[in-house]
Amino acid sequence: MAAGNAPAWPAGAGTPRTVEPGRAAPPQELPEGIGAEDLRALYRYMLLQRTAEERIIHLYRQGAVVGACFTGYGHEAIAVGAAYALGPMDVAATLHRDLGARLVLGMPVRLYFANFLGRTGSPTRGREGNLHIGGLGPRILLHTDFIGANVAVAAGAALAFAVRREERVAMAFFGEGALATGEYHEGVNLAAVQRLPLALVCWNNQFALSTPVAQEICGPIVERMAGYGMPASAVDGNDVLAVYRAARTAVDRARRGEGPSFVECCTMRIRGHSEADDASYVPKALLDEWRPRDPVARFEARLREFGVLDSGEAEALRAGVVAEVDAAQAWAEASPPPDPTELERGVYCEARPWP
Amino acid sequence: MAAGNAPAWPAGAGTPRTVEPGRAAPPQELPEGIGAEDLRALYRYMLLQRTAEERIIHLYRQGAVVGACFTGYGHEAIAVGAAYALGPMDVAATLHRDLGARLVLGMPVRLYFANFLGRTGSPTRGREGNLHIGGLGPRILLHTDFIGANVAVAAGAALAFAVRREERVAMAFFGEGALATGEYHEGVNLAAVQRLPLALVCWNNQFALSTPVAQEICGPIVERMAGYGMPASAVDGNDVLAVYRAARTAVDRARRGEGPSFVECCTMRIRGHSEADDASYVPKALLDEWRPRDPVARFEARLREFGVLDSGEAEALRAGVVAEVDAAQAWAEASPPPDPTELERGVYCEARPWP
Amino acid sequence: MAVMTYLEAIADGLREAMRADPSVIVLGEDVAVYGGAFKLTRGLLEEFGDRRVIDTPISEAGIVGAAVGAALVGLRPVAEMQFADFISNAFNQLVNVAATSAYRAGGCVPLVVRAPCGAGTHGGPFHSQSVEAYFFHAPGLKIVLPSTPEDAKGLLLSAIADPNPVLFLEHKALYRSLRGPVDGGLAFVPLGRAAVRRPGRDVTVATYGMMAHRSLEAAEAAAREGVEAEVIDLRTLLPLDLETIAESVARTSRLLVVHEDRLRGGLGAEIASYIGEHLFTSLDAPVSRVAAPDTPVPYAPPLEGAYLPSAERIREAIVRLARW
Amino acid sequence: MAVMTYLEAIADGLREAMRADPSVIVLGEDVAVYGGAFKLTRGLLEEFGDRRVIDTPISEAGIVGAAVGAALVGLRPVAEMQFADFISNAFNQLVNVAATSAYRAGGCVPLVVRAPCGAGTHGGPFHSQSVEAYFFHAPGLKIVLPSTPEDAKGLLLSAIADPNPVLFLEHKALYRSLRGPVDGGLAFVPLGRAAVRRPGRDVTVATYGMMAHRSLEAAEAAAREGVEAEVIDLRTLLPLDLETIAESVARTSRLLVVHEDRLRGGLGAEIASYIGEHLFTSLDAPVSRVAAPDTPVPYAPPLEGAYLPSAERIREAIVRLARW
Ligand SMILES: Cc1ncc(C[n+]2csc(CCOP(=O)(O)OP(=O)(O)O)c2C)c(N)n1
Ligand SMILES: Cc1ncc(C[n+]2csc(CCOP(=O)(O)OP(=O)(O)O)c2C)c(N)n1
Ligand SMILES: [Mg+2]
Ligand SMILES: [Mg+2]
Repeated sequence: MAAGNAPAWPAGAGTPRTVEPGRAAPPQELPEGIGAEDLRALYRYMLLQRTAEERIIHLYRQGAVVGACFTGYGHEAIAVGAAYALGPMDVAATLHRDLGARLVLGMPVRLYFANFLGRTGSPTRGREGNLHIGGLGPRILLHTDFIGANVAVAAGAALAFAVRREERVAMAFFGEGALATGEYHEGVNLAAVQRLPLALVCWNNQFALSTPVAQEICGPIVERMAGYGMPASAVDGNDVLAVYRAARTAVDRARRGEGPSFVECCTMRIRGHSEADDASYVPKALLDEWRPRDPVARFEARLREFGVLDSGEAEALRAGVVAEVDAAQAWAEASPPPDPTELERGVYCEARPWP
Repeated sequence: MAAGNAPAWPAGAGTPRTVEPGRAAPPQELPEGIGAEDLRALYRYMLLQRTAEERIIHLYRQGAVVGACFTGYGHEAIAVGAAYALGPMDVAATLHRDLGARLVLGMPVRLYFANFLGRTGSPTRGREGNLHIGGLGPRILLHTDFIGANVAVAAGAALAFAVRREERVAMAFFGEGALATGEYHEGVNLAAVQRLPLALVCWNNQFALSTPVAQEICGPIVERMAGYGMPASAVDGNDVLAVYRAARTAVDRARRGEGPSFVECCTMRIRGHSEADDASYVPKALLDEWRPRDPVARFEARLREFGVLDSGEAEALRAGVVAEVDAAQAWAEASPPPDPTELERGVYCEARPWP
Repeated sequence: MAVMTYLEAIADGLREAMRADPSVIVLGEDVAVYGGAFKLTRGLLEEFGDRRVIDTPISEAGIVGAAVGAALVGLRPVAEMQFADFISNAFNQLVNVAATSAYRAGGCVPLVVRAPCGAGTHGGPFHSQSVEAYFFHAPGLKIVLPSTPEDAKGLLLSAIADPNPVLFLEHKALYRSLRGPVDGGLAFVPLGRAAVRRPGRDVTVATYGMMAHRSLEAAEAAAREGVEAEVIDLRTLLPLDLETIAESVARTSRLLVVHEDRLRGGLGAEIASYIGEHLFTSLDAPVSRVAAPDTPVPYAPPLEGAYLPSAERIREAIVRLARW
Repeated sequence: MAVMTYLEAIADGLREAMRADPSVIVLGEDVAVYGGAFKLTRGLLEEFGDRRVIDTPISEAGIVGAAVGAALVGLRPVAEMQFADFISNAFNQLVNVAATSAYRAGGCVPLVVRAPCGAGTHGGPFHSQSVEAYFFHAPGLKIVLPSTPEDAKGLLLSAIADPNPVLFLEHKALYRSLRGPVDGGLAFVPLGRAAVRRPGRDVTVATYGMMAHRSLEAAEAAAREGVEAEVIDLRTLLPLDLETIAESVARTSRLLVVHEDRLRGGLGAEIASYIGEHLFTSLDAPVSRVAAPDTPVPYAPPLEGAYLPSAERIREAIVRLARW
């Protein structure tokens, strides 16, 4: 008796995780179960997020994207690494900097462009913009802009899994700014007392718009979260493998029925809050410190070091990503804008399961 | 340019705190600055709360009090001890089990009866019932029933003191159930990051209605609160001096501009949630454990031990309290019920400070 | 057909839905062990276990938010507010997150928020409110407020089966004071259809909830003066059955809207405007409203009594309209 | 008299109030260092310091709750919501805690919540809402939505000086697009009084906010067809100046209410019902409403454009009423 939220596309991306025969075994330090193919997949998702978002910035500057324009530039390791830790039946509640997570969960990148461009090809059919793509297939929960609200919703999905005794996990993505909100608090507290299978993934990018983290929360985030009675750890949010490892621990724990945990992924917002923000309030020293740690470039360098990506492969992969983005953009641009006659349709759902 | 919230009665009660000459010095273990007169005052407030609330229960059973009936039976040491730590310019945001705090802050007990009985003599003129007495004079902030809401309001009063650089403190009273609420969280977090002069006084009576504390919050409350980046301590909530000492530390700290702190006062709700609740869900062992620790009887015994209250004095004090309650009840009963013509008056405030 | 109180009928509907569909769960403050502040959910924990009947911390936004999440992955949660007043803390989750989901994303959020509303039990400003008007403006939400045990059960079943978020208001003063016949089993009453409780040729009275009873009383009194009022119980407030009202007014040419909720911005305003616009030429008298004054609900009995629209006030308005 | 944008005029009012009264403070997300999401509070931190211009965490309920507490002990806080949409999270503090304080306890809560509202900037469902109807039903609250720079400044001053909680809505699409003359100093414009923007004998148009401009445009177009519409800008939505509307309708015998907010349960319903009841015999045509459809505000320009009532739709309605 499903609620009628049918998958919008076939699931499946991001699932195979075997180590590849015939290649040099990856170094010891790799997370368990992560092989060369995974490493390349992780990298490809990160590069795809980066490339797609750069393209959107371009379209925004051209005036093709109207309204606000948010990206997860510099947050790719968090979005991709954490989502990669999910199993095929798990779900995520996403927000404004985690395109990579949606890609890992199987969202075709063309939907990203269609939504930003307000086209009918988007699952919102132009009713929402930006990355506010709601109800994306069976694995990505309804998006809402209200900071903190999605955590309570994710807790509810986790509750449903517990009710039905399914070994599924819900993951919630959010910035550190969410920790101040009442809805976050109520959702997290409920998950803690009910020991719900919830993995909380926080990107701490040190600012909520212009407000530095010290004015959002007093003291270390992991201590705040430990106060909810759950494991809380902090990792380098620009290191996709570190994020994956911590998220995987949280996901495994949740799946074992041991309740929620929290992963703080430390990073820095390199661009403005939105593309309309020049971020002049950010101390230059902070940017200088973080810019060289770019998660995409860094991971590419590591892959070369590991020997899982040579120049030719990197080139081919990059070309593939650009081609995918080109195609996605073209597809979205070809998708018609919504017709005004659609305006009043679909305010209510129609299906009803019983007699 | 005051907001027009004029004092409803002359302040003053609960202020003199000198040690009395000509009496045996009280034992070493007394909190600093607390002398025999204070000890008797504390006891008297506790006894007054107990006696007034017993009377209200009686009126409720007779049908003279309609609607719901809440008391702070067994919570007297918390209400009185914490409020006694406040200075004459400090304010408190109160809730449903802290009549004693209002008495310490100068509220005449007749208003308590007038409010429960819905009479015009109450500051709410019968618009509110129970202990929902709002805006009681300059030191007791607006009451609201919404659990958690009063903590955000108290944080705002503390903010005002900080803005005006006044050495004043706001104290918020609430049950442990409030800790789960979003409004509590947002208020406390704001106070923490802004280092506001706020003393948080929690009565942990182990249940929120029927819900045991372990289903409200995961893990120790003091750890939860430490996560907000503030000092948090737990004390015996049935020991008025222990409560006073901890609250005093919190108040002094706030007054020094060092920010908020949290005091957990551990107790047990001995009666039902309201007088309509038989509390059959409470394990008998818990009640057996806590009943002998009655804060009023225990403090009376201690005062006798200290030699600050002999049988004759105790008798006289008790008689005085009963006479005060009798008079308060009689006053309230003589106060007319509101006339229906008042119904639509006073929805808006009228005063305006400027040209 | 058994005779039940309004409260028993709602409990019966809840139980039947839970028996019929394992995806129906109940969550809220003190709903499990205690059986709810009004003891409406008593027995559900014993029958359905603690996976399906869940005590939560005091966190209305968390409760409704969790209901949204659970609904998105296939459950049909029924959340309880201890008092309707407290839903103000879940306003965002209900109005913005849940109700707009279908429109924004085609996502169904089949959830019910049950909330005891209404005055008359000396609950004071925060345990007596009528909250329907705050939610009536929200696209994508449904709102129900039954006035009889039969409707209470049948509309709750429909609300639970509905794929949209439904705010199910229960008048707490009817819980134990009203009894009536109730069908067994899955006795659905459809959402969105008003019921004509009393036929009449002279004046149409559109009302709901507790005021359906007062309006019937008033109609009887008016009848003794020779005025026959047709009393329509709206039952579902959103979507609103304006057709049934319009059809009646087309015959009577006179409309009185009666609600317990405050006048300004209440549902009566929408009904009066709609009829005033669409039946302009049929009206023989101004569309009138009887409602509570624009104040909070006061506690003291003399004030609370004056606050609530009385049968006498309604009778007067009916007769005035008829004689206009 | 300087010429200012709507945004500059509001900023000017805020600055004047802060200069006049040290008890006026500003708090909200990113209002200090950043100068507010729309840069409206830019410069206040520099002039008044960080005790009076306060950046808060993301916590709308905490912000409004803190404003209530600060107001209770004598400050006059002006809280900013980054977008009016987010006030849904502070619904309880504003409607229940702040607004009922006078009635419950005789306690004054002089606070202002400023909130940028309205569509037309492609903000999508949660950055475009009109929220006035949700609050219009609340006793004890005042609501303002200015349509000109002069009113924006003067009404803000009055709102800050008012002893009651005031929801001060600012139409974000007017912030930088509209310029007009503004008096210097404490140039109060009184709350609760509507302004007749254009006299006319044939039809009364009651409107506010962005729609005041579209209605004026429509009235000009209608005038070219020989229909003279009187356009009333309500300015203060609560308390509502029904007298000015009634006085006009008594002359024109025809009323059109226009708002950007959704139709169902919008302010138009209250206005139409009131006039329909009290001027029944004066009306020569049904009171009509032009408003947005009962949907969330969609993002894509073709949908958002269709969502917003156009001058053309308003003109049509004016002419239809005049010729009825
Ligand atoms: C409830 C709510 N209040 C305010 C906003 C406006 N807003 C959008 S993003 C943002 C900052 C978020 O900061 P953070 O959570 O740290 O995420 P970041 O943008 O830094 O990635 C704010 C205040 C909102 N979306 N929701
Ligand atoms: C926001 C809100 N939700 C629900 C209630 C109903 N309610 C009143 S008291 C109470 C329990 C409070 O528990 P706690 O804070 O521990 O205080 P206690 O009654 O145990 O002293 C509840 C749920 C309320 N008043 N406010
Ligand atoms: Mg951030
Ligand atoms: Mg408790």
